[in-house]
Amino acid sequence: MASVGRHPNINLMAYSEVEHISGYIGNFDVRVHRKPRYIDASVCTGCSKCTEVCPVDTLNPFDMNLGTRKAVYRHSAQAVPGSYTIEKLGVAPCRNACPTDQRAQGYIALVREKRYADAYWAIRREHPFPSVCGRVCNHQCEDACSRGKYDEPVNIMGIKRFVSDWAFANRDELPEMRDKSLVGTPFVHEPVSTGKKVAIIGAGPAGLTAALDLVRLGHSVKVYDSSPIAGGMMRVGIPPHRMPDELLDWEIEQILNEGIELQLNTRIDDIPGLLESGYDGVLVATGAHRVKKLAIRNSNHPQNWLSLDLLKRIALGEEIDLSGKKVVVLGGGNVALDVARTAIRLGQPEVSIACLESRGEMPGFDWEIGVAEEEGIRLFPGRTFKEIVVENEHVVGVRCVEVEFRGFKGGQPDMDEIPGSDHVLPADLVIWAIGQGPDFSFLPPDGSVHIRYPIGVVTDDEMMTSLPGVFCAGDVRRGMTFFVVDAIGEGHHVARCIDRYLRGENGLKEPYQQDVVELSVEDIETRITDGRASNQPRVPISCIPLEERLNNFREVDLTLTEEQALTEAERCLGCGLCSECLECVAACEIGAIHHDMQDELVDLKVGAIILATGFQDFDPSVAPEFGYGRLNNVITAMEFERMINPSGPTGGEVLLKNGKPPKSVAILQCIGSRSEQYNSHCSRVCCMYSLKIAQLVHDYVNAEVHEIYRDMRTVSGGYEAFFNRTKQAGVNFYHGQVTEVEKKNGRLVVSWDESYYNEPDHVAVDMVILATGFEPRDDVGQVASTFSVSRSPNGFFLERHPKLAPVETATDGIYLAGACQSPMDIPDCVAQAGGAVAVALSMIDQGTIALEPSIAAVETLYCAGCGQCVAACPYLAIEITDGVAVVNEYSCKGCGTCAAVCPNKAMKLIHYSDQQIVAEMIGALNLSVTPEEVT
Amino acid sequence: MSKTIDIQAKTRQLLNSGQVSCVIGYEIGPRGRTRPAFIYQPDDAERMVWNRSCTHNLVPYVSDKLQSIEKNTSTGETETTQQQVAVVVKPCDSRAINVLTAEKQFSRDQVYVIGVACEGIVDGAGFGREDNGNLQARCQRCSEREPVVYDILIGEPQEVEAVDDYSDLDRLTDLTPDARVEFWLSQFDRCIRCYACRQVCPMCNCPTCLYERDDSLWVGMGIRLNEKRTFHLGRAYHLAGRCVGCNECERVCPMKIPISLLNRMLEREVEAAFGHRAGAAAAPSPLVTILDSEDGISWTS
Amino acid sequence: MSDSHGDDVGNVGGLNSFEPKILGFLCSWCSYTGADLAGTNRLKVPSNLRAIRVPCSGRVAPELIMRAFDQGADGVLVLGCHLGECHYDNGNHRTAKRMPVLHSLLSFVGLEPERLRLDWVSASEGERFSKIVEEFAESIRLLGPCQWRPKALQWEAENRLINQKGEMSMPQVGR
Amino acid sequence: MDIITRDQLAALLDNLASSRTLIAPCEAEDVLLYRRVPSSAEVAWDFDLPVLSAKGALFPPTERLMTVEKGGDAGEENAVQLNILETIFEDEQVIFGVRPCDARGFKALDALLLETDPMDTYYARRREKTTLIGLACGQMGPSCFCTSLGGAPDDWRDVDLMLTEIEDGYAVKVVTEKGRALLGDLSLRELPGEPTAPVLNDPLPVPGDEAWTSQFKDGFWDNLAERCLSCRICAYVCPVCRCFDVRDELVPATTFCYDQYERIRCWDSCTGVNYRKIAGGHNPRSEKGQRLRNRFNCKFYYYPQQYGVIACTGCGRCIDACPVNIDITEVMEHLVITQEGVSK
Ligand SMILES: Cc1cc2nc3c(=O)[nH]c(=O)nc-3n(C[C@H](O)[C@H](O)[C@H](O)COP(=O)(O)OP(=O)(O)OC[C@H]3O[C@@H](n4cnc5c(N)ncnc54)[C@H](O)[C@@H]3O)c2cc1C
Ligand SMILES: Cc1cc2nc3c(=O)[nH]c(=O)nc-3n(C[C@H](O)[C@H](O)[C@H](O)COP(=O)(O)OP(=O)(O)OC[C@H]3O[C@@H](n4cnc5c(N)ncnc54)[C@H](O)[C@@H]3O)c2cc1C
Ligand code: SF4
Ligand code: SF4
Ligand code: SF4
Ligand code: SF4
Ligand code: SF4
Ligand code: SF4
Repeated sequence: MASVGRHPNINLMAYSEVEHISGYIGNFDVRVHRKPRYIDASVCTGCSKCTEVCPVDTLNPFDMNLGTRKAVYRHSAQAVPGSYTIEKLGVAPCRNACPTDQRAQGYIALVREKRYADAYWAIRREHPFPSVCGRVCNHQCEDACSRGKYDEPVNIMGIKRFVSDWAFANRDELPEMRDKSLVGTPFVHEPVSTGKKVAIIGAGPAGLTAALDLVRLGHSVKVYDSSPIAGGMMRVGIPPHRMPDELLDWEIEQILNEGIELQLNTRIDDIPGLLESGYDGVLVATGAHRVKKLAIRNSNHPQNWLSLDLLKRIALGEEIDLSGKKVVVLGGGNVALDVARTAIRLGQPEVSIACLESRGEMPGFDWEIGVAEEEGIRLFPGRTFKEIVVENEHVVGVRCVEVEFRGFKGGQPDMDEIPGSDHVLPADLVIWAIGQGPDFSFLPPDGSVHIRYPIGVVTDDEMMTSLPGVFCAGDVRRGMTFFVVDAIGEGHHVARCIDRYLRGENGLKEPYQQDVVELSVEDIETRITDGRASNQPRVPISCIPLEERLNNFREVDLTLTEEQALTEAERCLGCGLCSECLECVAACEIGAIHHDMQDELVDLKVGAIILATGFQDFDPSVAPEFGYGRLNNVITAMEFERMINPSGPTGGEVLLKNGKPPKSVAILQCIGSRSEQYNSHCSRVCCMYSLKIAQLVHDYVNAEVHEIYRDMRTVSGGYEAFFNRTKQAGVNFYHGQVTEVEKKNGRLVVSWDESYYNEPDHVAVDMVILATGFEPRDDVGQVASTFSVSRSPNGFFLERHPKLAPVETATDGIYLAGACQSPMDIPDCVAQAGGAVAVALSMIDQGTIALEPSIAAVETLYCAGCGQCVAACPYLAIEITDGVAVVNEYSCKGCGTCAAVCPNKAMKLIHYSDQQIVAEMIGALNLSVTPEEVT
Repeated sequence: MSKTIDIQAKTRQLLNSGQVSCVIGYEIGPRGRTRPAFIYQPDDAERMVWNRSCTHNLVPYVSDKLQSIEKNTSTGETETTQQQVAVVVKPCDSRAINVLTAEKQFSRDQVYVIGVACEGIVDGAGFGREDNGNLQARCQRCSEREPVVYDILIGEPQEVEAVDDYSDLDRLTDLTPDARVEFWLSQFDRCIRCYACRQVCPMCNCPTCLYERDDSLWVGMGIRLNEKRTFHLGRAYHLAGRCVGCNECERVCPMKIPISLLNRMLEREVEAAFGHRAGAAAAPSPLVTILDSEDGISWTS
Repeated sequence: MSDSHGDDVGNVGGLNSFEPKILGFLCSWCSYTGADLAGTNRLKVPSNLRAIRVPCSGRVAPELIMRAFDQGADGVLVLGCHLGECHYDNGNHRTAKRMPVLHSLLSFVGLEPERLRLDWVSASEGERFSKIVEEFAESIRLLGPCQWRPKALQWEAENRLINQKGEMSMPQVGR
Repeated sequence: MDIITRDQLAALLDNLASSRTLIAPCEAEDVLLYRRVPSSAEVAWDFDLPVLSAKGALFPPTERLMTVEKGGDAGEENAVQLNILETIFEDEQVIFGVRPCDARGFKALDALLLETDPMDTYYARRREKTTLIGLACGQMGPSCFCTSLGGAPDDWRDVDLMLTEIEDGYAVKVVTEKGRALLGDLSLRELPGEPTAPVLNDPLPVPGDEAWTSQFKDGFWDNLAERCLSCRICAYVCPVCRCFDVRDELVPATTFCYDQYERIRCWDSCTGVNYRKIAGGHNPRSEKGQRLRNRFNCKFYYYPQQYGVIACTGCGRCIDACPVNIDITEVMEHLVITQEGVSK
């Protein structure tokens, strides 16, 4: 086999499928679909380093699923080519859903193996703020998680937080561990400088992500922020009881350490000036910091506060005491909840939330509304605000009217006020949290950066604004507050756009999107029963008790314990099979692994085609009488072959389920063959391989062997002698047809009938080996139609003539070799393959071929070129050329199907023309039948 | 009204930009009858109309037009560089586009399809007999108000609920075989073999119809009843899995022969057996392809 | 009753003496060979069957079958290789698909469904061949002569399309 | 003029039906046609214009001209002998309810089939054996334009007997002896005065010869024909279109007849795709425009040139039946207008 792989004239295309053929003998066009193996076979040395690091185990079909292998694997020890392959089913839904393209399945797989540092690097590859998104993310990954179809999605965010907290706790040791955060990305830690300079306005997630990507590409980046601390809304918006500062600060520090210059306390309001001062590009990532208010009476009174102002003051360390006050927060979203929960921590004032939406429709997260109520915040949903009531220059309340609210239409609320529901909510401090929008005042006054008021900055497909060289990303582009992940996703995207802008053709390309895996509920159940995922329920996040939250900003949610994280990780179904952790890429020293390989179509021109697609084993689980799948230690011959193989799953030992070698073995022949119920044909090979197995068991396992056979067919040279030798070696042969295999007293009892010579009709053994027969492969029908070959009644490919053309098919130029034609053993396969090659060569050598006499012909005058004949011809012998059908006389076999479907009878079959048949018909119908003629 | 304006605007734009050399649509003739129109000049676009009498299926004209454009270009008679025509289609007509592209009568990129969100066509359309204003029976049964293929959609398709109850067919299938023979003979009896039904059908595009050959192999040219029946059954069979139900054949028949019953019965049959709806996609008739495990054919004799 | 050409419109000899004219399209690889085998085995096959050999049942155009009824066949039998055993791989798939469609069309217009039958006979099934033909002939015999063509002639006559002289009249004049 | 009451007329028709073929307008499943009726009971009394003209009664859609049979005694050597049987029409027939436009159609056909050598014997025989009972139209239909071509809704010149519907029956005008013979000895009341004259449409201008020749190469024809389906309905409904095709066909197999052939002729039309196709497949008039141009030229120019009559009677049937609204009056108008423009 290895010599085949190395032969200069043999082009071995493994992992490929023929998709379509056309043409005819001597002139076939073959389209081959090469599946990506994700490893460059010409580079891979087969060192197996990748399998060592791969966290994904799966059953190994080559070992008849007796053992496991990794997602990156080599087909078998002798495989040609010897390269490894990665088995991917596609992109996992979690990764597909995440705006940052986070490979969640990957880090979860690594967590399962307790490789937390590896998991951390895997996260960092796409995500510079794991601690933030481990806490406050809207986790679109979980919404998409396949497991959600079965019970509840995997707590992906919880696992991420566990990993990021672990990394923070071990931050001092972390640098010792190999940093793999760049593996599989287009980035390098110390890149060659491009000499280009980029200014980034805004140190929020969008700005910092883009900054990091750009420095890693060799551009020099400076980030400006008007605020005294970096992090944008993550830092000054999201309050500390949800997002502790020290973690974020550590993450920002890591980012800045890669060589980004940061200038705080600098509000930029001259973008053209920035460009003139030598920047090649500018990124606007200024977020959405302008809080909206309604223009109602007294909304300008100083006791009207703004949500972000309060949050920012807290973030900057200001001490505020609201004790004894009545605070009403206006708005029902997440910001309102944050403000309310922040306010209540400032001296336990009376805090309430009032909003338009009804309780069930409030845009804030449901869980957080619950927590807010738990913390003592009162809700007044379903009302609109008419006036801030001021008495004696002090705010005393908010006048509201109850409404029936149906949502927003064109930016305006669509609602009906309920008459007579006018009332005043008492308040001495009102905090507005009805939405944020970007502040555009820093943009050039000449309007050269277009905005779509009141939404965001307008950008083109490449995220560039109307001012060349000025890009925009994050909340400011979208015009309102979104989520951190979205900002990070846009940060990555805009970095690629800027890179393309700066480097033209050489810039980064958008990543190739592979298909997403979709698992059905059944698939999920199989994975759980196969043990690839546990059946545990989802581990929830727990919180610190209520009393510990009073008047402080301690983080409320707790991180998962290691045990919990492991339990949760076990729940991951591993949708894509390969988890895309990219550990293999890091491990492969010669860089043979490319996870972005794509399917390829290769067109070949060939003169002859030999089909040698082989057979498949009869699956004995459909025959319950033999006990396979029902009883332990009933195995197939194939499984035995893997067990006895020194490189097999048991290292060459034949073992029972309990790990002990069997003392007695029964070999049952004709399983699934020569039967009315299963396959009627004789599989021809099983007699001989059963003898071989009998000898192996006898010689190497030292067990007692009983062979139950129906007829011993030893039809080739030396086989009878082999049979006699086996008999003499002491193997017991019983004639009969096995009726059942049952478990009795801990042993397997095999019974049969038809016994003669007064021999036994049952035997009790430790192990039963089923000599399963041959079947056509499952895809045989599809292959037959691709190559237009017929099939015999038992489903194998049919030769043109059993005696005179045994390796040819009805289609010239397509030949058969091996067990795809009928069951045969290796010597026969080899002989037949030689025959097929000889016929193919003699055809090629002759240079001419004989045609069928009766073939189809087109009367072009009548042909409409409708192509119905083309679709109908079993031999792909017709093509439409210049608007009429043209029959390829080399391929036409003269079946006449085309003549029958042709609506206009433009197609005729020579020697069976319509004229001839109609004349026959008329003649036949004119003969009268008299009763005497009837015999 | 506004559909008319949209169609006119599109026509003008297509002709102005030179994207197509001809737009096939509808106009109103001197007797107030709606009829097919062929527009070549942007200025003529104003002749175009859309109304509830646009019953004609214009798709059969497409291959004709493409051929003549090709002919003229190759003989150098005209200087048309554009090989495209545009055609206005209703949902039913649009399916004919799919059938014909699947049957290689033209390729999809040779036609610019102006799809119209149809609201149904009235009885008597095309002959100026729209007196009662009722929707045609086929339109009452039709729930497909958006063309299956188009390059531009004119109007907004309404959601309509319509169930095809096939009661017209059932009325016949409930009869005894003898009564059915009787019924059909009384219908075919009137046929004068003008072949209008065939000429108007977008799918009938054989250069010389099998049933009009000189050799009288398949049918004699005399108009005895059994031969007319043969022609009609043959025609219907040839359209099995291909007929899109535009009903043009029945409309044009001067002898009011209910041809559509045959088409509909085969349509129902083919849909039940093969889940195939002609022209729903550009796919060949299932009758010429191999059996699929999904196919629900049953042979009972 | 008969028209000018003397077509037998009714059942000339009475039910018992009626012997149907059956046209059989036999595919050359299976059914024709099966028929051959039936012959070699001296099995009885009713002589009502007039066999026409075609390379494949896929060759049997529906138009041919319609023409056969037109020309006065009492029954048409189409026999081919079993599905999956077609000598031409899948020529018979189309037969399997279109025969039911043709069948329902003809029945819709009033042909008794029993008069058209599609079945599969392999080269080794001589016995099956003889059984099918026997069965089919018997069922047609019970049905009586096919009225497909006579009915049309009769209709013309009764609906005064034909004048006293057997000439056709207005407007279907002629002949 | 005399009056025949509805009852008298019905009795007369029943009487005629018993001795000869009576053809009259009747409803065949909702379609109004001239057909052979067994009695007056099936006559559609209040009819306007049947879909097909009465042309078929004298010039049938298909007509067997002769039969050729293989004969001879099988025992004799070289016994094959051909028997040729010509089909000769022998019946007497009466057509009731012939509209003046259809009657004029027969007149126009006579010019070619009777009065031009060689005479068409099949037509001549039928013509001779046919009596026409005309029925005047009370008013012109929306598509009618007979008056523009020299006809009139009450034109009696081309029938044998002319009936005009009046309050209590029909006014009878005997035109020919054949017509008088039909009435036999029926005693009829005298009609005082004349029946009311029919309502007329405005006459249309008819293009002169000049217009046809000078506009022969006009692009108009191709544009007109673009929407033509080549369906031939126009010719088949027309009272004057008389193109035909002659074919020899095998008579379908029957029990007792073997090897019989017949020669038939059947309607054809210049608008049909294969009309001018000749052996080898060439078609000198392959374009729709050329074919449609022929249809109109034939009616207004070639036929009058050769036979002296316009081959259109203004019945308007083709206007009503054309599925794509190709309108002969629009064509006439176009030619006239263009011609005026040319001559001015
Ligand atoms: C109260 C609150 C709670 C939130 N909770 C969550 C949550 O739980 N989960 C979640 O995923 N998302 C949450 N978000 C949303 C999330 O924080 C934002 O979507 C995200 O931070 C937007 O990132 P950005 O980079 O576009 O802008 P920002 O994070 O807003 O950063 C913009 C930066 O630009 C600076 N800047 C502005 N103008 C200028 C100027 N002219 N010159 C210089 N610097 C300037 C600002 O100071 C700021 O630092 C929350 C937002 C708020 C307000
Ligand atoms: C348990 C057991 C023991 C046996 N022991 C012996 C023995 O000791 N001695 C002996 O002589 N014989 C033995 N045999 C028989 C032997 O295995 C077969 O004769 C032999 O493998 C047949 O070879 P083949 O090349 O025809 O097909 P296969 O070995 O089945 O090879 C077919 C190849 O085609 C590929 N293929 C299939 N479909 C496609 C497609 N559509 N596109 C591309 N590639 C495709 C498959 O992946 C496979 O690699 C044994 C059989 C069994 C079941
Ligand atoms: S990416 Fe990870 S899971 Fe996939 S093959 Fe490589 S090591 Fe295995
Ligand atoms: S089916 Fe007939 S008309 Fe259609 S392309 Fe084939 S030969 Fe031509
Ligand atoms: S006869 Fe027709 S359908 Fe059959 S192989 Fe030849 S071309 Fe194909
Ligand atoms: S259009 Fe009507 S009359 Fe003409 S051929 Fe068709 S069915 Fe017959
Ligand atoms: S058969 Fe009739 S309904 Fe069907 S597509 Fe043709 S014209 Fe339309
Ligand atoms: S003019 Fe009208 S009726 Fe005459 S052939 Fe053309 S489409 Fe048919």
